[in-house]
Amino acid sequence: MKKIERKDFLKLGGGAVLGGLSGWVFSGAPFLGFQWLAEWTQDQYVPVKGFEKYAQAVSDSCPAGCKVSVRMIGERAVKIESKEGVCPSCHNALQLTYHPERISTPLKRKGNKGDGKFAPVSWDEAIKDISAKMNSIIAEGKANSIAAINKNESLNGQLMEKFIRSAGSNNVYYEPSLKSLTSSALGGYVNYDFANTDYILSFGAKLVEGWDSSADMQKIFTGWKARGTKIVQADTVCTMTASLAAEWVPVKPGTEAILAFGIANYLITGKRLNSTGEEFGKWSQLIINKFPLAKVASYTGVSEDKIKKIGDEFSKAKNPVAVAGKGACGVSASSAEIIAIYCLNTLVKSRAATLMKNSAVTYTGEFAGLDSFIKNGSFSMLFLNNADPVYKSVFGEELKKKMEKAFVVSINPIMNDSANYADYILPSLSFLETATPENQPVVASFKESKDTKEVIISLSKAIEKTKNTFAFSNGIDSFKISGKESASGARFSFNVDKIKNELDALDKKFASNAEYPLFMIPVEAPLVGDGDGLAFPYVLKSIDPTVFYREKLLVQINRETGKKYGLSENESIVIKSERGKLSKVYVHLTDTVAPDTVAIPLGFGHESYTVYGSEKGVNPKKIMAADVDPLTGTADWWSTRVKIS
Amino acid sequence: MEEKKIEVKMKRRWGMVVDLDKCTGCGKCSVACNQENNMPIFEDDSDVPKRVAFLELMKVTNDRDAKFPDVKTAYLPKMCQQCEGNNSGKHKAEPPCVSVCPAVATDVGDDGVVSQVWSRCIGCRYCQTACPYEARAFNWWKPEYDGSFKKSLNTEVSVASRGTIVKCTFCSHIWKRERDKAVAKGILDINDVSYTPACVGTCPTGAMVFGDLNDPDSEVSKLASTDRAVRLTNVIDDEKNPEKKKALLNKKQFANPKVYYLTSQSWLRDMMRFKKNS
Amino acid sequence: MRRSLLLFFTPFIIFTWIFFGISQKGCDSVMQADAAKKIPFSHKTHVEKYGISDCTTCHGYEENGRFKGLPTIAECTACHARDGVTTSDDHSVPRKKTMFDSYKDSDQPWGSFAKQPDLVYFSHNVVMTAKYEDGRLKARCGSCHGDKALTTDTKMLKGKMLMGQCMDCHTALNLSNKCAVCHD
Amino acid sequence: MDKVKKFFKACYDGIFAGTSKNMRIALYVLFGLTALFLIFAIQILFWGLGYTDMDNNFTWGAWIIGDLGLVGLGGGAFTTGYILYIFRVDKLRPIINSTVLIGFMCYLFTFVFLLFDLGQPLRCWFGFAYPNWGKGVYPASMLTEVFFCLSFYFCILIVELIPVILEHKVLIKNKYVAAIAHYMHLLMWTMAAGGTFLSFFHQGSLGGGMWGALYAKTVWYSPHFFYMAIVAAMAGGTSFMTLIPYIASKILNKELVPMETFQLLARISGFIFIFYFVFRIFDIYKAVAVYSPMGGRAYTDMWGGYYGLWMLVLEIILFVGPLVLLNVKKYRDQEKYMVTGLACAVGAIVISKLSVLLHGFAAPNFPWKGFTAYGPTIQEWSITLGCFAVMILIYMAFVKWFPLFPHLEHDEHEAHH
Repeated sequence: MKKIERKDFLKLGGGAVLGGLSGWVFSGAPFLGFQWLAEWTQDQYVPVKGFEKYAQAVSDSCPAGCKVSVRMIGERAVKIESKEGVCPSCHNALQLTYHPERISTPLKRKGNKGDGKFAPVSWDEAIKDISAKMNSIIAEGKANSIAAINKNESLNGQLMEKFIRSAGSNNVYYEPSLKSLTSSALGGYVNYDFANTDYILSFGAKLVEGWDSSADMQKIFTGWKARGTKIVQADTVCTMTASLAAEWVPVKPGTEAILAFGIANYLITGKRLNSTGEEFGKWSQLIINKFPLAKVASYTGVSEDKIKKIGDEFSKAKNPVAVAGKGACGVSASSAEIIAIYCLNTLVKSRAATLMKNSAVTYTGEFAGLDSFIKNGSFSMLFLNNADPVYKSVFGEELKKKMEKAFVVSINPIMNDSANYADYILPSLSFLETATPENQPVVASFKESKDTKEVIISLSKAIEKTKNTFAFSNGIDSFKISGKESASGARFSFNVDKIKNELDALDKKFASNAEYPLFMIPVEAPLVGDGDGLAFPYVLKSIDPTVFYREKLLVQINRETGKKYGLSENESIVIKSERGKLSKVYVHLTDTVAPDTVAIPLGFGHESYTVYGSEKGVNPKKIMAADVDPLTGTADWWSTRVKIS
Repeated sequence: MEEKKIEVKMKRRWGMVVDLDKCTGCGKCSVACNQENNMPIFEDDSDVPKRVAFLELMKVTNDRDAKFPDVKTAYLPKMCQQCEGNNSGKHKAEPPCVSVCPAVATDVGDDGVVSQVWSRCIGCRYCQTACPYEARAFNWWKPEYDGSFKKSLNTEVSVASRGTIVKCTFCSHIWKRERDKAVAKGILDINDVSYTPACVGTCPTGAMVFGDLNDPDSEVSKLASTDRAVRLTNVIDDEKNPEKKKALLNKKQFANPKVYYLTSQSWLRDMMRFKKNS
Repeated sequence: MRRSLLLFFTPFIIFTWIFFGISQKGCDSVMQADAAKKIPFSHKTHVEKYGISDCTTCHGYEENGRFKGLPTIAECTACHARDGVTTSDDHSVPRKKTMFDSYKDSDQPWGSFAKQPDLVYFSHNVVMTAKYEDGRLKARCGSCHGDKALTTDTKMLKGKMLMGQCMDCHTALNLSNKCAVCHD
Repeated sequence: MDKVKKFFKACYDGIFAGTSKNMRIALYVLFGLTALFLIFAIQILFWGLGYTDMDNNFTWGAWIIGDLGLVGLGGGAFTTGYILYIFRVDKLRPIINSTVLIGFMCYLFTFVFLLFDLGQPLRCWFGFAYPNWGKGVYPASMLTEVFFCLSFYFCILIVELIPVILEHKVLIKNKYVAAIAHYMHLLMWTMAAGGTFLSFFHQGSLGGGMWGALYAKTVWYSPHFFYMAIVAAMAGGTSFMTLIPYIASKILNKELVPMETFQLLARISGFIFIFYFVFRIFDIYKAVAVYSPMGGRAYTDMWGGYYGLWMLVLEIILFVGPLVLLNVKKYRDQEKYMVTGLACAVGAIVISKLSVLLHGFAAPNFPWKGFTAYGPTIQEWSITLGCFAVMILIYMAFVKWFPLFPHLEHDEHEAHH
């Protein structure tokens, strides 16, 4: 046996180290370790598993009442599927239901209005406080100073209307929509029989981009494609509807009404057609004198021959219809325009347009519409039923000031610009959480939030005067009193005396103006609409880079115009109108927009519409024209004279 | 005992047709895709080039070629075009992205769908470089789902980790789901299973059609062989002379996607090529 | 020279073996090859003594074809009724087990071996119904899970479920080995 | 504590003692960049690539440009080694150590850049574990080839570098070390041969094949790109290998390498540049006349945008340097012309790599989209420049402490006698 030397220890140690290393390597541990490290450093979320089932739901918060099938994994809803077609807000219902910023309990204002500071309170306390305030107002005999603003004419809105009216107030308003505007202007909203028309003359109505009931319109559009219905679209921007239409009549910004005057003019003088509407004689006189074809051609940029050609085609078609209400989700409120276009239908005796009414919905209150109420009305108490007039009305700033002095209750599932000025915020549900006569709720109600219907009913029960308004205490039973649609029966009137000034104003508006040489008109991005979609991240994911890119809101300007003003792509500009200025908007030069037009996307620039919707872009409503239309009671903000710098 | 032979070899070749004449650009396909495939949710997704989304709703206008008012607009839903390439001389048919992957994280399924396995992906982005349709998305940031948004996640699509590539797979997990259902019903033939991807299932105008391109009677094959069909930037389709076409295909691979766009509008056909034709 | 080799290789082999073992153990725990069992359950007695030879009795399928995996207490108490007899001479009568009392019906007090990662879509249904042309099944439960019927403990018999294992079978059975067959 | 202080003091003195003011400033800047590199490296590795300006369209940026440049220019190592060891051009012996060191660093930092470019650096070994082999021995993915050839060649460079370290005046006193160094020197030709063999593949694949193989991207597609990149590496690399020691000798104000060695390598570079130029012209012709029309695009269309055609023009102008100044003996013999020629040669290669990348990514993939631009963020700049700073520091350290220039040692040796 040799003595063990230092060298031998080295050998032993070397063997041990190398052996350990090779054992470690061959066990696969280092590779697994890397894998594990890769996974551990990522800390990935694994969705909770569960068994799959499908549940059915019917929307009670949109006027169309969308029917959807919901794919469930355990108790979680993971996908909204529908063969029927759904409206964008129902399609986003999952993102609303699981929105991380859902309001979980009733909230009471803590700081000043607009600070966004709220403290959670119990339902009992909230209802007690609100009803005490309302009772005292009614007791003082000021019931009419209680007002309500509804988002739409869904069942929730109808219940609110019934509640407020029975409290003795006449001040119930709806956010302006195609139905409310046409209803105020014509005496009933128009029901278009699109399935049987062969010629559609649309005055800027973005028929396939969210106009009216978007889910239905998509279906109707496929029908048109199949039948070869001719669509003629008068529009300023090359929108999808204009592009899909058989013919696009490019008009100068905001002059769709003028074009309708011109066509009416031609039909009356050239074709000897008559309308049955009241005051037709007076109206036709006015139109013929004020808007001769040559003037119409110069205002609209459509040649006289073209106007005549459209008039000929329109009157010769088997079942033509003229469609008013330019815009998609946000609709132009000019009653002169709505009347002029409806006039065309009456001139050719169109069978495809009938006036309708809803038995449970009255669109006019003490004032003709929401904007005139905000501008001229006063209120000591205001209910907001999922509505966001601070954001959507051009009088948002004025409304804020009035809300600061009044007691405001807002019922909505997530925060919005208006709720930020409320004294109480009552959390409501998404339609997946509410029960309907046909279906159980798909998912359980979020924390303490409650169905709007039940909130309104329990409020009404707490108030002396309205104790007996509703004979039931359950949300489901309220479906019984849901309004029915029927022909309005009202005789169509031109209301010439009321809109005479508007006609003059139109005349003036499109005459050249050196100070504000450009027109600003709105465009709407898919899914964003006029702003409701922006709180939902998957909507943000779908926005085209030519609309909103790297936190910049882009306005579309014609290349020629851009050259004239020396603008380059992505350049920052300031848009000024008589009402104010918008900065932080950027230029996108494209030929899809008429010259001398600034096409600005609607729906951006919320102040407090969750982290996803807030502080993105600017809200053009702030500087848009604010001349309130006498019939619709809504500001005609569609086209605004602006200048850029 | 004679038992019916059960087919286990996939005979399908999934393809899609998007009728742009019918597409109104409503964006439902995009939302449905995002929801189905657990797309990450960020506070601000307006940094479009870094956005992780499988389906991009692209706004196409012809103001490259035309002036107002001769312009047109269309929305073009662009997902992975599931290219198949072509046998060109010595090269076997392969999509541009598959052969370049250094870690075999992506391959072409038997049904022709290009898959992507994020757990194998090392994040080198070579496939993104190779893709002519910008169809692959890289998780530049860690995918996040704020708070209760986690509750709306689909269990069938795993949440990828940061620094990996993800892509549209024609919702092939739905095929697996449908296969499960079919097997539970006793239908064992793999070729009896058909499915609808999320985007197609939600299209309200029926502009998107999905089906088997190998089956000459399917709606997709019929639509894809009409004159209206055009494939995005795939120039080989423009070569009408069969001799020349064959020679070209022998010389070089072309992407040859399995997504066809239908349009009767010549401007849109023009805009799908880099050179103005007319 | 021989001495040198001996000096080097003895520790080399020993340490290779030790480290291989330790690392392997570590890998197993990382891959969750062990699973804790809160309720004792013997596959052996259930299968041999009581003749429950159909695995799907407890490990069944959903309507849509998804595998249920581990049974819930509800499935145990379906036989071992909560209000049943505690003792009986008749072997065919399942007795009441007091250990179920502290559990709800929806509990699953067993950990799962061989849990597939999130990005694997594994369908038991498809694999278990695959047949050869002569009608024999291509796979049985034991093909992957080992012969569970004879085990009483929590140990896995066939080791970890690595992707290679799946791929080997697919290759042997001439099935497709494309990524998207299992991954999404 | 005191010991730590002392250690740092010793380090500081070891580095800064006896340096001029300019050198000290330069060192401060280099160390500063290194520190920035470390800081931002942590950010990128821990929180991901979101902090870069790369995106789904501009998938690669500064680092891959660094990669291409480094590998292309580092290609001078195998060329020089091959000429020295296989052709036995012994005049190149004085420069070979420096060449090997530069090659080694170029490849080392190529790996560093590649690692940063990976979204999942912890999975970098997947490239070896799950390689994408096609039929036979030829890999389907150019990146697989890059992974393997690059790492094998890197090993060869390490072997080639070992003698330089072993010949350190302290180490070489050990007889075993001396013997190893000696025999390694004798066998170095095998390494040179193997290195050249491997270099052909990865130079071709990383520098050109990776881009040329992308058949759906008309901007890049050209099957011969692979071969052109090899010629480019040989042409530009030799110039780079000449330029660096030249600059070092100017800074140190010593003749590190005899002038005739410089001139010889410059001549080689100029000679290869003729081939490269012809190849490049052929490449442009093919792109304009064949590949662009095949992909349905016009070559001139693809060269618009923010980077423009001027890059191509600049490259052609830079070509004049090596073609004229390095090939005509009259100019080559004058130091200033030779250096200008070398700089132009390096510039031409760098610009060609830049234009390949910036253009390829900037060109729109859809006809309705415009060109995109890329502006590296602070993180990208820091890591890129930091790597270059570390390279310079390593080179300086070798110049100072190791026998990088045997010629110099020889001279000093003689001077002692």
